[in-house]
Amino acid sequence: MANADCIIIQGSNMAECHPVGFQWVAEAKARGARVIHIDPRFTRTSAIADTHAAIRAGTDVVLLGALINHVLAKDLYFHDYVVAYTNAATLVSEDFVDTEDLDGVFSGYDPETGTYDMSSWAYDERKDGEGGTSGDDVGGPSGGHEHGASKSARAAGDQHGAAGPPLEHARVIRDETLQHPRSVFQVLKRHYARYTPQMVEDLCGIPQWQFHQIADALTQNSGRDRTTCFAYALGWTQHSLGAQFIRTAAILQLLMGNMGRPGGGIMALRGHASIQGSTDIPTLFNILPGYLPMPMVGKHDTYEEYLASISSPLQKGFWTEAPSYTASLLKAWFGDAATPDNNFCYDYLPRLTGAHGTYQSVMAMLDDEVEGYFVIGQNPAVGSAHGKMQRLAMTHLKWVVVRDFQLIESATFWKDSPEIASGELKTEDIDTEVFFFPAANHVEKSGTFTQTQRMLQWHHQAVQPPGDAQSELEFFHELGVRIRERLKDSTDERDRPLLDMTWDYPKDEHGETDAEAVLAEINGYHLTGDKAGQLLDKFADMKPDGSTTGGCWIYTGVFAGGVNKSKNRMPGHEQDETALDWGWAWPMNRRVLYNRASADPEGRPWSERKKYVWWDADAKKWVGKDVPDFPVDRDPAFRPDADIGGPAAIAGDDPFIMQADGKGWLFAPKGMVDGPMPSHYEAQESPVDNPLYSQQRNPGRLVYPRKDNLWSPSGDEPGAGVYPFVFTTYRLTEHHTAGGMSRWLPYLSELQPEMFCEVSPELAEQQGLVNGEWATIVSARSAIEARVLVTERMTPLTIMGNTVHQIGLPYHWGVGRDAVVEGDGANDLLGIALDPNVQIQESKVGSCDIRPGRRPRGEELLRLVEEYQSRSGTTVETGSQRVDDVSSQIRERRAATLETEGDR
Amino acid sequence: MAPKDSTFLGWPVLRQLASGDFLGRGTSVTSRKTREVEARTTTADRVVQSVCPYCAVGCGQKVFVKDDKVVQIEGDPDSPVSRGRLCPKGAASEQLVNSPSRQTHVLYRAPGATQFQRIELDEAIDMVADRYLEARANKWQEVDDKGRRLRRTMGIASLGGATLDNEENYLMKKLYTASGAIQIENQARI
Amino acid sequence: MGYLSRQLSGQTEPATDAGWQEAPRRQGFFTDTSICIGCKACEVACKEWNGIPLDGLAITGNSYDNTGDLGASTWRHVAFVEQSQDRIEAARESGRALVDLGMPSMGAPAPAPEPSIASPAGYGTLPAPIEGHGPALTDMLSEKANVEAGGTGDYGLTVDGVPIVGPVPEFRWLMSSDVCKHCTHAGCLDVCPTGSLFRSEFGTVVVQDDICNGCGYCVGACPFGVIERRTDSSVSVTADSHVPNVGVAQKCTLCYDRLSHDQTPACAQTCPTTSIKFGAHDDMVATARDRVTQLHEQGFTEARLYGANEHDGVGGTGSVFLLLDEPEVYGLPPDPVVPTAKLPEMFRAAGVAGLGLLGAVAISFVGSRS
Amino acid sequence: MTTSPFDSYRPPEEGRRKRRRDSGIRRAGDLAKGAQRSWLSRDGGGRREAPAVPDAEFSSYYGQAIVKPVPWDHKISAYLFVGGIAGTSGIIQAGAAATGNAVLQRNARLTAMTTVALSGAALVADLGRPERFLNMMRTVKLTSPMSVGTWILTAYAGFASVTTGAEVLRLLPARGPVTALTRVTDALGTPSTIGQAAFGAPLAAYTAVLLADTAHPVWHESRRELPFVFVGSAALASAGVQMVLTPTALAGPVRRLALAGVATELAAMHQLEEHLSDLGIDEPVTTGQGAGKLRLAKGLAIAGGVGTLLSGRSRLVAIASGVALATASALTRMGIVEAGIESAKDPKYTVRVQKDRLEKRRQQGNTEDSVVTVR
Repeated sequence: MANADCIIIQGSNMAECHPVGFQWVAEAKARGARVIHIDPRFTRTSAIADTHAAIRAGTDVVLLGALINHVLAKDLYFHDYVVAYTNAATLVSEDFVDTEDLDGVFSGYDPETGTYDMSSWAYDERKDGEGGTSGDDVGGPSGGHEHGASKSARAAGDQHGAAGPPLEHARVIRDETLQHPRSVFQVLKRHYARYTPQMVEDLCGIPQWQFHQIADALTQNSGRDRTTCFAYALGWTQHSLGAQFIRTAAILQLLMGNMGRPGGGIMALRGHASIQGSTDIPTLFNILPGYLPMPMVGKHDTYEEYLASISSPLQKGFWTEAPSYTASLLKAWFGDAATPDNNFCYDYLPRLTGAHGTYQSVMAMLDDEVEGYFVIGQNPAVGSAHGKMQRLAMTHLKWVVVRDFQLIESATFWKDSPEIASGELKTEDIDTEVFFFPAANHVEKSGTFTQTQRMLQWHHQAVQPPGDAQSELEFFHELGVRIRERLKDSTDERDRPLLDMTWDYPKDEHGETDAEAVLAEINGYHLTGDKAGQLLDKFADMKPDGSTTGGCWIYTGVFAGGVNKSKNRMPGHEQDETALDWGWAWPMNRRVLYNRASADPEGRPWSERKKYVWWDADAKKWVGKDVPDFPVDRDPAFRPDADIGGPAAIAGDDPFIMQADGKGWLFAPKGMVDGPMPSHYEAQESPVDNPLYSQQRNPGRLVYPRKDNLWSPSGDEPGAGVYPFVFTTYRLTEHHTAGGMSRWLPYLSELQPEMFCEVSPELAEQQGLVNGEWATIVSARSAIEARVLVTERMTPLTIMGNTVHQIGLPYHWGVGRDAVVEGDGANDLLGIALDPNVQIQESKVGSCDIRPGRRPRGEELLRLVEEYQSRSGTTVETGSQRVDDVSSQIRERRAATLETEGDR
Repeated sequence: MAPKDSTFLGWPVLRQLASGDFLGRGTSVTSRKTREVEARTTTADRVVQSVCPYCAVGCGQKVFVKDDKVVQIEGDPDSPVSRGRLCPKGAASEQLVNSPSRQTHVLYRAPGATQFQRIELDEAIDMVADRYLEARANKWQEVDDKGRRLRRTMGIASLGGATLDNEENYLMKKLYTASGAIQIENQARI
Repeated sequence: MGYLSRQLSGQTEPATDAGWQEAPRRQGFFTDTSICIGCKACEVACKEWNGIPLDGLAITGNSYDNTGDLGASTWRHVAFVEQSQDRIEAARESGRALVDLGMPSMGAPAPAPEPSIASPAGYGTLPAPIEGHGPALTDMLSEKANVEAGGTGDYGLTVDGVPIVGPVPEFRWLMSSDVCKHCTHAGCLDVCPTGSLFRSEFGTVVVQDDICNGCGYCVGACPFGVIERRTDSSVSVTADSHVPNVGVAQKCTLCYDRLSHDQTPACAQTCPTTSIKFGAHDDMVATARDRVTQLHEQGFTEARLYGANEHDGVGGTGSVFLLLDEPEVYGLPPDPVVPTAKLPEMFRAAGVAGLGLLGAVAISFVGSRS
Repeated sequence: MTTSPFDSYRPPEEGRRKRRRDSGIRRAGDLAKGAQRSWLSRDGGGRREAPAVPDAEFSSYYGQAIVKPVPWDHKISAYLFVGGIAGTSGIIQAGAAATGNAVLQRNARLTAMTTVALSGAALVADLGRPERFLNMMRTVKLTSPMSVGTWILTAYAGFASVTTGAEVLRLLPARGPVTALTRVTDALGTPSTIGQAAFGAPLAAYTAVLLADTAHPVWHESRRELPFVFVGSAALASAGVQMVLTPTALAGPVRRLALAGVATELAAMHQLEEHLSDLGIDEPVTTGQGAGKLRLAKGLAIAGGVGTLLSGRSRLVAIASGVALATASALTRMGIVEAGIESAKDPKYTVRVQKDRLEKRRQQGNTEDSVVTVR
């Protein structure tokens, strides 16, 4: 990042949420980089940036789309890079029809299910092969990876999650002149033609001169010897089309040639110490370690179907080795019981029937379908969208286990939640058993965190945990031991997985489970041959025949040579800026993914300034500052036989080695369940009518129409005026997420002691709000109170001629009695509408009203919310219809695209 | 070295006259405590390299331990990620570790109860194990309506993991999956 | 009196004045507010290292500043100032006026240094040349001429003929981490009757909490309102609910304990953007001058240094600041003078008055012999 | 206004969002007004509520004080008051001794001892750590009026105890140890009497320096006048006390002293107000709480003075005048203390004084000593 010539921070408040990471921005700036911050609010990041553009929350696709249009129309893209390294030249199937022609939906949309049949998005093929398998199911494998993959991985358009969508083979048709009307390049050009600076001014509220300022900064700082870097965070992901926000940036960065190059890429700034690790080795429903999919009933019923769905043997890249990764994982889990004959106990794996994300689970709890709930280092009562639904759901459980340092709100909901105060709940009537286990913290246990750039760092245990406090490692291992103990005589087949599971780990001198042994299992071993018992050096050593183990193939190599490389601690000042000897990054310690793209097709650096990885013709190998993310001896001139697949099929100029065609995807033929190219839709709740299409909201989004999850009217729908303002939620430097690790600490609490809302002087004037006094914010779900902070950092925007006021709400506070500071939770205002790709809720934008004074107490609070609902005529249907009305002929055209699928 | 403060010769007034510090600003007025000043960072028994537990930047931390108690946590200058710097949260890590309000006992709240009660860790894990198996059995699904194999339980859900070690997430996913529990989520989706 | 007055004002080496033979180089801070991101890590790191109690849990409504000001339980304080364009223009103008006044240039003004990693550029800094690429100052000037002559922007620095760099921003958010100034002539130190406050070998001013009897005189003698006597209203952050040093004057020690063991002060060590720099005082002053020169070269005339002049009312401060507006905007005095500088004058006046009293009494008794 | 080549580099005005708000919208200054609200006062904060500051005159940081007021209350006023009486009584007793006015001598000495004891007590009581009061003796700091004052007080108390001892012994039947002790006091008598007088003057005067040597605008800026106000006040107070205690026949000298004191204080006080109003920071002494006490003090001083002048030989009037004068002195001390603290709490006094003198120096072309530099 320090190598960037221009840094565009959008959908992130980096200086506030990642202050220490921001030092690299400061350093780039010192070297002369332009720093541009695009955010609804003027934040501490804006204060240091050269430019701040106030954007209406949720309109990022318009701005980025306009930038795409700008560089395409004015030929400002990096031509050589685009032609060689992206799928710009690839032709798209004749069946594909764009949103521009179907008024807001792509071809293959099924209004009944609200999902797409993606086969019409496929590449055109030389020989007639059948279209790919149908797209990922809702929340399919792409889910975990979407939010999990960081930076270049995602930036490279690698959206296919668990290797997600295979292409049957790489026999695509390319037109290197980019002139063919069905070439991705032309398709893209047409798609974004209507995304103009004027549109940006009208929809985002960013004046045209400022748009040009941003566009010029981007284009002047991209190309052979300059690179621009994007940084984003939850400001992009927490939308009903969040994944598409990131895709848009990825397309733009590919066009500008900023992928796989130093100072380029798209940097995902993530909020938890090991959030990257917890998606690589997922505590997520839809994937297994290494982004292998969880088996889906009907799609993955057999081992063969499962493997086939991940990759086809003829496609390019390392995903074709999925059988080895899967076999090694199953061997690691089920040990001797896993044999080639029983498909390594593949049938031991439970099957998905759809999305089983946290919000689906919560709704299942409300229907009493869930009995027990583990809450581990998380505080859903405060930190999750629709806090009320979260808390009510817990009262439906038989038991809940909370593991944390302090008595967080999720552990005390039964005695001091807002619902107790409002009389909706009575402590005596709540039958949930609550177990609170004190947790050990990072200095009381050893293990690895994976930080946001995929680097594993070992943290050493400094002291023993106090009292009953335990690490999760210890707790879950012990729980497993006792469960197995209870089942040891069971003859029930369903208990076999638990009994066959490898669960014997060495203990350290304090009698606690040895984390290093677990990491070794994750790395994997050779089981047979002369190397039997040795740790694997690289995932390429994995075999599909069960002769190797490995709990997470992308982590294989962390123990290369039997040494725990996550413990590497060579001081930064003793090595170059790539710092390969500090920690270990997956895959294979590569710091910049797809870094083959930092050299031109012939393997020469694009420029001396941006030298990173290049082809050493004499040594016949790739060399440079980083570990080449490419077959190290693959000659740039190499062209594979179209009939082979896998790593061998990677051409010398196919930098994006995890992509089925080795190219960066400007157009995603697979993987994005709500469209191959991002289109702008308004947020679930928005004061604005979508002028681009009659389709107001993302047709692929997930909505859950229920009485306890209402949506206020949008745009010019009647009653929209009752909730006239836009609110957006965010973090502050001084606190951490739901506050479990900050609101209990006096030194942090005193810095931001009270829940507040940020409003512009104009809005304050209009609503009679006074700085420092109280205000009540009302949404269709709930009402909260907050101190008023009147500040010019909030700017009213002129959108399509109307003034739109935005209100900023930090979400760190919760109602309880144990913390040093408490306050109403902003997340209580939110409803549940999810991005279809990644199941992430829309929490960055909603509609509300704001009024002076404190909120009513007790039942009066409920009255207030109901009064607003009835006044706005909000019903369960409001905002929940998938598609908006269109002319009959459009409807027919849409249907036609679906039927063609049917015929095939 | 100046004489002991307690002695007559240690009387700063005399030291003022004796030393060049006639106005009593520096050398002549220091107390013994001042002259023998120590720093927690130098008296620590050991220093352990760690990683900040808050956000995902992964800043290096040095943990200073004395008598098996953490006495100081500060940035690790060796880290190429953070170069010894920490944000307010990272800088408050010591308070996170030694917080007076931190819970160190297992607490149990019975159905309908208005208070937590303390129970033994061992007993608590047993209770959870029993309930785990019961919930697993109660909501077990062997096949779906089309008779296709599911072999899963909907009785158990889990939330959290992004604040945990990779090794911990690995064991959790392994145990849950082997048990047939699928409703597993963490902050990555919040 | 001559000896005294020499000790009370003007340029001097404070550690030597305090009797330290072969003292190490004077240590100090340079706080570059132009790159402060207001994260308050310095406040926390300071409190954590020094075990300072809590001082209040109420929101102030003053932007993001819920700390208030420096005091017994706040040794680092980050100020937040929100300004709109007219105020920024005023600041830029007042800064330019200073230049016209021919402010002391402390020898030849340093040449604009190439921005270095050591001092990250910050607020409003213009792109600097990168190996011949990118807009340099001269580029922009020729660009301007070029554009005015109806030409096009060779450096692509213009939108519709209007250069896109260096305008007065419409709005800005100033952040500044304030701290004890560790004055060359320290009022608090000189008025302390117990010798609790002392001048360390590093030239810093430190309270010895085992000596201070809480007379409170130093509080009034500080021209910057830094030092304060801790009241029992401070709230403990420890399990034993003990509040240390109640009734004792407290302030930044510039981490005397850490310095004594060659360690960086907690605040400077933690500062994410190196807005707080620590080192030998004269190095700090030099860095500060380079930085202000750099900003001026780039047209940001609102930049100015505070405390870098050893001829000022306190003989220069050990903590030097780069500000982007008048000092009082940040809550700093515009012309601080250490009260003790006037001590000879005061003693003289008191002496005359005392003699007058003697005389008056004497006279009243004249001729009243009974 | 062009301040640099770059300021002409601006995006086109049209279409720019104006962050600059039309009047009536709150800015920093108004925020400060907001800061006056009661919710501001921090629980456990020990913080002062910041007064609002008009944005027009100068900007401030949310109206917060720049300098901190000394954490002193009227124990210090009392100290100044009794200290002054002690000091002057120490001189009076010498005068009385020299003129053989035994009654006045005894009264003065007893007064001196009592008041010096009280002043010591007041001083200790005002400490944050009274148990550490002995640390005052740790050093001799010529730069610290309080340290100097402590040593003066100590020396004074030493002499006073001898002279007072002598008076006490005189009241006791002369036998046994009394005779022995009397021999000692007689031997030390003369030097002690002179010593007490010698240290009496500085004891009465130094407290002015104690206040002036602070960053409190009102105190510091009146550093030249304050000593005279204080010695005047001390003189009239101690004289007043003796007018109460001593038969009018023997009180001639103190009546004269009282008049001299009144004259000095009124004159000096007038000077002080003049000077402060020149600096534009006289509000604390002309309006407000402290000022009220000062006005009352002035009135009582005049009344006491007139009473002394016209009918000082009437015992009743003498007592009344004496009480009036003493009260006047007490009020003066309280008024000065309050005014000084008030001037510290409001940044406008600090900033006004400093900006004015800065501006003056700049007009004289003197910029060498500015705290703000641009290179």
